[in-house]
Amino acid sequence: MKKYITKRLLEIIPVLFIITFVVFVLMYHAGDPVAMMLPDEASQEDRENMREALGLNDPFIVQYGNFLKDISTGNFGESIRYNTQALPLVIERLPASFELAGVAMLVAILISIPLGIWSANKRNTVTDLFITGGSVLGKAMPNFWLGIMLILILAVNVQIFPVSGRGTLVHLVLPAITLGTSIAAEMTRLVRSSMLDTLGQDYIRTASSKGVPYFKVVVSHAFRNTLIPVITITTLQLSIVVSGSIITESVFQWPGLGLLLVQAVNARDMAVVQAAVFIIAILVIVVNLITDLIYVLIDPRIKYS
Amino acid sequence: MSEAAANLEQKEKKSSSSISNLSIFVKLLLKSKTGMLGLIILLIATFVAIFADLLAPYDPVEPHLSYILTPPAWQEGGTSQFILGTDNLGRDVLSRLIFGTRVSLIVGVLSVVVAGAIGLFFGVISGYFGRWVDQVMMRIVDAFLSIPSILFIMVILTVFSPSLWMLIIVIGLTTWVNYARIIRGEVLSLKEREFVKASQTIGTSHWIIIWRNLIPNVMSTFIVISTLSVATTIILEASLSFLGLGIQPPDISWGGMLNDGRDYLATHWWMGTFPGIAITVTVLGIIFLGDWLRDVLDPRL
Amino acid sequence: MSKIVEETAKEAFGKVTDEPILEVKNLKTYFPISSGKWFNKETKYLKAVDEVSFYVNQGETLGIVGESGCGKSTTGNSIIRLVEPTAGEVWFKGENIATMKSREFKPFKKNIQMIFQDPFSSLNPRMHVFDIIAEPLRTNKMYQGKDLEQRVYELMDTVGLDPDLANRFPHQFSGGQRQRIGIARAIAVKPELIICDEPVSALDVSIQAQILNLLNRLQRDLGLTYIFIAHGIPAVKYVSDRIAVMYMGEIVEMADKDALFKATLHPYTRKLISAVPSTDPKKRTIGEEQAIADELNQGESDVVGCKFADRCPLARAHCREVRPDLRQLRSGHFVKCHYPLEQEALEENV
Amino acid sequence: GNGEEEVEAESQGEEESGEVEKDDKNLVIAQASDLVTMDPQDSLSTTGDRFFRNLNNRLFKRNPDMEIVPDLVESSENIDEETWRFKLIEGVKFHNGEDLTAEDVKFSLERVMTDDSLKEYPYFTQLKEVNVIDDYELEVVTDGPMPTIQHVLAKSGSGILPKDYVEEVGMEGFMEQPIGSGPYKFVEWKIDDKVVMERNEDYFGDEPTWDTVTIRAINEGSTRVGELLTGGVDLITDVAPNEWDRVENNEGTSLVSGESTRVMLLMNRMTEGTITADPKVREAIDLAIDQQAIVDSVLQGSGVPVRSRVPEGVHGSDPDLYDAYVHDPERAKELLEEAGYGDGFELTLTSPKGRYPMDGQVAELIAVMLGEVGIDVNLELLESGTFIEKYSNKDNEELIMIGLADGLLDASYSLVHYSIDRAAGQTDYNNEEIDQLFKEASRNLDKEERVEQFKQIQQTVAEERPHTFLYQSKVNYGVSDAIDFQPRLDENIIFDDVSVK
Amino acid sequence: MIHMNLLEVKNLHTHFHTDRGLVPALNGVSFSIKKGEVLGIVGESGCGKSVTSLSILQLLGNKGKIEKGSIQFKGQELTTFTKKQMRKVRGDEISMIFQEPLTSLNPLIRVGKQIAETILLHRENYSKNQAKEHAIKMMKMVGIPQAEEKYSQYPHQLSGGMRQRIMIAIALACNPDLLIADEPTTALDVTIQEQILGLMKKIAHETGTSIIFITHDLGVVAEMVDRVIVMYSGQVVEENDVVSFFEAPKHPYSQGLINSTPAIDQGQKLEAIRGNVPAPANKPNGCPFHPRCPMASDICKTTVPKNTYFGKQEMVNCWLYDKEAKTS
Ligand SMILES: Nc1ncnc2c1ncn2[C@@H]1O[C@H](COP(=O)(O)OP(=O)(O)OP(=O)(O)O)[C@@H](O)[C@H]1O
Ligand SMILES: Nc1ncnc2c1ncn2[C@@H]1O[C@H](COP(=O)(O)OP(=O)(O)OP(=O)(O)O)[C@@H](O)[C@H]1O
Ligand SMILES: [Mg+2]
Ligand SMILES: [Mg+2]
Repeated sequence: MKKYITKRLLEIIPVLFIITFVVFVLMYHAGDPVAMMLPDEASQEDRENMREALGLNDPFIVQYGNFLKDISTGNFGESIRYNTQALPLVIERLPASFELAGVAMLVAILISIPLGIWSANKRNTVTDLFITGGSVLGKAMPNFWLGIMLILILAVNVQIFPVSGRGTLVHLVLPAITLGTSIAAEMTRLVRSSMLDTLGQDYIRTASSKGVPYFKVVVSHAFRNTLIPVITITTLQLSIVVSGSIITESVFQWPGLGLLLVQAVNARDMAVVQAAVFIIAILVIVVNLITDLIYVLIDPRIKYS
Repeated sequence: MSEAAANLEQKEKKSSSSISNLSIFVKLLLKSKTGMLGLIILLIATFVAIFADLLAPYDPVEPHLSYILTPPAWQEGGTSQFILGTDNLGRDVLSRLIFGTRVSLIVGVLSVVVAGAIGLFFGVISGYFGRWVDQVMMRIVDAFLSIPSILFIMVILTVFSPSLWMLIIVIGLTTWVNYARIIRGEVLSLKEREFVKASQTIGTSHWIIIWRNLIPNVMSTFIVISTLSVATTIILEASLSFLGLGIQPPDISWGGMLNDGRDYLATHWWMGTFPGIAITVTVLGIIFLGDWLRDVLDPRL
Repeated sequence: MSKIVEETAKEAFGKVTDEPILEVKNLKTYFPISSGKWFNKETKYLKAVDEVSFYVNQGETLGIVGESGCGKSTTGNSIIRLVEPTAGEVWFKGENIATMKSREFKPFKKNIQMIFQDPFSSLNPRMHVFDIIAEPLRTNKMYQGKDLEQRVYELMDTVGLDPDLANRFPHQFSGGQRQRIGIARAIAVKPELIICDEPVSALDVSIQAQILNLLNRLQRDLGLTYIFIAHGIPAVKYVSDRIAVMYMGEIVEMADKDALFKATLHPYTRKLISAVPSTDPKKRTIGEEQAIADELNQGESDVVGCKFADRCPLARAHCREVRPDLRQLRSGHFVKCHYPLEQEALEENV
Repeated sequence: GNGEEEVEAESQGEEESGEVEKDDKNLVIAQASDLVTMDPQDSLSTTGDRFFRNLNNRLFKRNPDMEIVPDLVESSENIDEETWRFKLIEGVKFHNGEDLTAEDVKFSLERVMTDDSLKEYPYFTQLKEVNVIDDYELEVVTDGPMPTIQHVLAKSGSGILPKDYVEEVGMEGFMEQPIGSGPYKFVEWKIDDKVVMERNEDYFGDEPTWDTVTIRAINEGSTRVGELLTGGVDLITDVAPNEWDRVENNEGTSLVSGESTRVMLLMNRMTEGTITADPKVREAIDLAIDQQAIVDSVLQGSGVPVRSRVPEGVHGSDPDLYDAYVHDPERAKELLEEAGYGDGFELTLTSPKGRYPMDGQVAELIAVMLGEVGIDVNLELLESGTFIEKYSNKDNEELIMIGLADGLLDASYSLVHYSIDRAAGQTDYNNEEIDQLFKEASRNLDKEERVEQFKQIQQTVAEERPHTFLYQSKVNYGVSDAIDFQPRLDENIIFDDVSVK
Repeated sequence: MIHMNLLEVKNLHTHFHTDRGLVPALNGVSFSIKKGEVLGIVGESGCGKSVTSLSILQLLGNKGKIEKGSIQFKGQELTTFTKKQMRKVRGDEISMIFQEPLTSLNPLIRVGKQIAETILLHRENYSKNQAKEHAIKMMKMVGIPQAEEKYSQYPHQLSGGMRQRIMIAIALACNPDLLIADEPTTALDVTIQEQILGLMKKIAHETGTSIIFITHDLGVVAEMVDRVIVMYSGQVVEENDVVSFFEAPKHPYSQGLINSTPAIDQGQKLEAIRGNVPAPANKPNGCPFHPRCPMASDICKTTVPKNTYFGKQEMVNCWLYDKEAKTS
């Protein structure tokens, strides 16, 4: 196990390496940072000096090397928008994003698992059609559209929830629903098909042949088996969570990483973009690793060696 | 009988058997109500996209300044001239919706083609050759997987400004990993299958094995993912529009329309609601069709 | 130790073989099970095939039996290099094909063909039957155009398939018919040796007989040589001239089939034979005392002595300490046992 | 029954928002984007100024009518063309209790005069030195006649920083806990969320109105309006035309419209070899565009057609060119014919999308209008960041649409665009006469003559058309009926000018 | 009331309603089993052996349905049982062992628990600990060494033979009256099969449980059962005592089966049955076996033969015997 974790951790290195490379190549082409940094009045000479000072005239490889050296010390450069180090700006936003994504995820899980199981068991009935249809609908609705609609209906017309911002628990409700819907929609479908798969397995028949009541068959025999593929795919759905967050945070002015990123992109604040991409990538990798480890708890067949 | 004639005959035989396959297909399709619905929706959308010029009552970019924000025909203040009303520049919403179908479908389909081609290549090669090839390729996939595609697209589009083709390529370049991962998994199990081993014992070259044994057998999975990806891409384009990075005018996409209309949702609902419905219905149709394909193309067939 | 084995084997083969088409010497195929790349240098191996030596004569059928996981398939796969053998020699018509570069090996490929166990997974579901059978011919550029077509139809006819069905897909056939397609593909390139890896295990009883008879007929008509791998002992007995018994990656006994059944030497062989239920309800062989389980430890363990010692009712201390060699006790009858049965009987009698 | 319930629900909503406002006297403002810095001298944005103007004091300030009036200055004296002497009000205290003295003024002005990394630095290049005479008296020396010195000293860059405090905690420390001498004290800043300020009990001027003021940042227009409608905020900026009805029709909120100095225009590239280098083409473009129609349709009246970059209210504007436009598509076609483009031609119009209200749609409309006279427009709509990159790199092709505001409220700020240096590479407008005239006006202390000079520049520009002017855009605020708010031309919000009704 | 037969199946018709059409899996299956008897059901893949057993336990899933027929168990009509009543029967009075020991056990639940679960379900008075003890006792009974240790292992940690033993332990946990073993040894090696068969013999001997033994291996039949029924294409074509079945099989299909089975002590050439097993969806008219039957006559092609009885326990479904039966 320990060995497995170490192996996985070591595998992260080349992955990160590739990410830095991709990011660097993009930034390398992302226009002239000097243009953004110097005032319009600056002369050509000033620009040249600045370029030289920043090492922008070095060959690609040298620049990439310097870039690697910098980021290995956590130095992603200065935000041109905020004039401060980019990394702390990004890290500062994590709690807000975690809060939103976490709650949305939790709500999505709490909703989608029972729904998925239910609809799988009621396969080809009206209930199933309803749930499946609902989850497809949830997937088919663009995130921002849902968010704006929720604001219009639940915050402006019926003033139950605040329109935007972060603060109390009620502030969390609408953004969490918005983000949670897309996740839940996807997960319901997943749980359903995974459940159907499980229900067709021989050991379910065995359980029934023992006289186990159907409900118990589902809960104690099928459920855990259903979870395994669901977890695999859910971690791959992480990108849904991240992209969902970007949109949702923008709609609700949720001061998280997504919002920062959108604004950084708009302002061409490349240092922040870089840092954010990097942190998100690391988070994704870590979450993947953690879920892999969770497997071990759920599935005794998996032995990492 | 000459060789050509023999070939011809052989081809005929083949096509007759594939026709019988097709008829099974159609039979199964008729049985699945949602699959039918999906197909019908998609056919309509495709039809509309192809014949947009003939179907649209107006030039979609032509403003009718005296008809700005006219509500749909059935609503008070609406006129039968503009059945679904006009937008804030007095452009006919229906015509825009019709032309939007074209761009949305093109973006959806073509970026899936790009992604699919890369992903298929990557997945098959990495799964089949294994060892270090697989190691290297999978690390690249991991790297791409750990940067959510929308993020990637945002970053790329800050470097290259979004045009229709740029968007297609960029979406393709960032979403191929899903294909690669799933197809690799499929290939890993396929290459252990005995028919692949059989080809190997015959001395068939790797490339022919890939071409004749692996690719045809991952096709059904491939088609299913592709179908579903078209749906995701249409939504992705809408989300990018929301961030100002989607299809740019004068090109019309549903996402762009929805985004234009989002500020009018409370006051002039028709601007944003119709493209919203178009997206939802089309995506719904594609998902239904994809789900049906998944059931039908199951290799256990 | 391996040297001794090699010598004894060589010696033995040298005497018996009139004309072996294939000689396998000390074949080893190991699968790494824990690669200790970064931390521990030791890599553990699963010894799927461990010092296996045998030969096959032209035109005969060598049966290989043994329990699941004993390395039968791996042996077959190693010969045609579907898996690369770890060590050892495979002499086919005077050439060592085990150590050739894969380019050199290519021309030999068509001389050795394989028939697989699972008629469902051994045919590409997306290819027409015609193309499946034609594939080896095309690959080896043996026929073209009309000739190719002719040849495929001919082959279908040979294995008892209606050539009109050439444009169907495998899933439109029953298991028995699919196995015939697989056989047609294997004989298409006119191989000399065919390795049949459990060709009838997945088939229905009534169909099994059809296929076994077909294989026999083809051998007679085409002068084929078979290595027939199976765990169904009656079927192996039915088709084989000689039989090799494998246990945990090793051949423990090899003899003419009658000798093997009538004058069994290895305790494992005896156990294997007695475990087969008889088809005569009046002569039931399995008793309630058999119900006791003895666990077979799979594979990787590094037993010093005889691998069967743990399960062997006759094992002595010596068995656990020294690994026996494969030796020839009677003409053409090899056994890997310190205290073979007949001998023991002899000793006891004395 | 139903009606009653509705009333109840509504009054509940009001109670909630009422609680926040009336009892505690808290003001909540939502603007379209957040501040990016706490350094008043490193900010050029209106969004930032709305904070700094209430946190800091400057030597001068603008009253609601945009007249420059003393802020910290008790009296001022023009010693010669280049020397100004100011006497400060005594007893002004920073939020940390320390006195504001001439040393602080010197420190602040010298910082912005010398540190070229600061965004406000370019405005202060004409200041040469600051000499402290005594604790409350000082002298500012300029590098020549500087007619705009008071404008500059009323800018955010002249916000007076506490010298001792800054020296003690450093600029980083200051940014974490900025202090000034203004009516409101800094409490906290949550980036991209809100800035909270509270009343400065020791303010030297009139007693501050509000206990606390929160400036929230809400990028999404509809979300911002939503917050106003539900009483979450009292005042929002930048209400898009499409939201007006919502704000107006809602009980308890109304729309307040104000002028701004921002003029939307098309920059025409006049570089040799460009189609738009031909004056006839430029004239045709201007004639083809119906500015009034744009204002009426897309903007729903939220703008005034202009023919100059200097709108009414900015010092030096020409009333003849305000609320004026030319539109004659027939003549435009003729002109194109004359210019040899009878068969039409293609040109590129670059425009931002989402940077200014309705910008994308305006550009689309212009493209259609130009199309009607035979100009085939290749419309390039860019997301804000990409757009500004293109603009600053001077990569504009034939036409680029942009909105330019006047940070000094003085025509010299706007008209610099027609000087040869400034125009180089962008419009490439090259008129020595205008260049000369502008230089003279910039150093002219005679107010009236200076205005005339400016007018002359504007007249010429309107004819020669390096820019095709569209309209002056208005700024629309959504205001809760519970408060009184008057918009200002500089788009600033002075908290104490906002009052409870 | 005393019933001779523990289970009596009469004219059972079970159909599956699938997406691809109706599959008539069983078309009038009748047989019975006495207390303590071991009944073998043989037949080729797809002939309906498993469906028969699943029909008895009513575990056909939502697509399968018993269309016609009766299943009497201890005098009670199982087809009219409610789900709850059926649950009581399953695992307690009738239990089942499936073919695939790997997939028939839940991979995520410790094997011991899977045994104990049955006990807890049907023995309300058992505490958890008692159930565990009982489970361990069962494990010992089916010959699992170190049962206490193995109790808390997962299925994948056990070998195929061990897993099948666990299945048997589950099936026997509540001391059922009837045990249905659906190809319990097909997936196992001969030596392991030998053990499992020995074990089942021991069980039959010690507990007196009736066993329905489903297999396609005639060797296993000869080894294990008292009476044989032969199924072909959803029907019972022959019912016979095991000895006379092997010595004088009546139905041409039975004869074919025996002749095509290689035996270890047999020298002559195998005689294969020609043709293939028909898919239930496109069954031929008349006797389903006629296309493959060497003795088929015209009537076989058109009319389904009737059952011909020879005494109480011998039956054949073939035109060849129709006349004979009449005359004798
Ligand atoms: N590619 C492989 N990698 C690792 N281990 C393998 C591989 N192929 C086979 N093995 C292992 O080698 C051993 C021998 O396998 P092999 O397939 O040769 O057995 P077999 O006698 O053919 O069994 P069966 O009768 O089940 O087909 C087994 O323990 C198997 O798990
Ligand atoms: N769930 C099902 N849906 C549709 N058809 C089914 C189903 N279960 C069984 N059948 C069909 O019923 C027929 C009888 O199947 P059954 O499983 O009883 O065969 P069997 O005799 O047990 O064969 P085997 O020896 O392969 O286990 C088969 O043709 C099968 O295809
Ligand atoms: Mg094998
Ligand atoms: Mg079965």
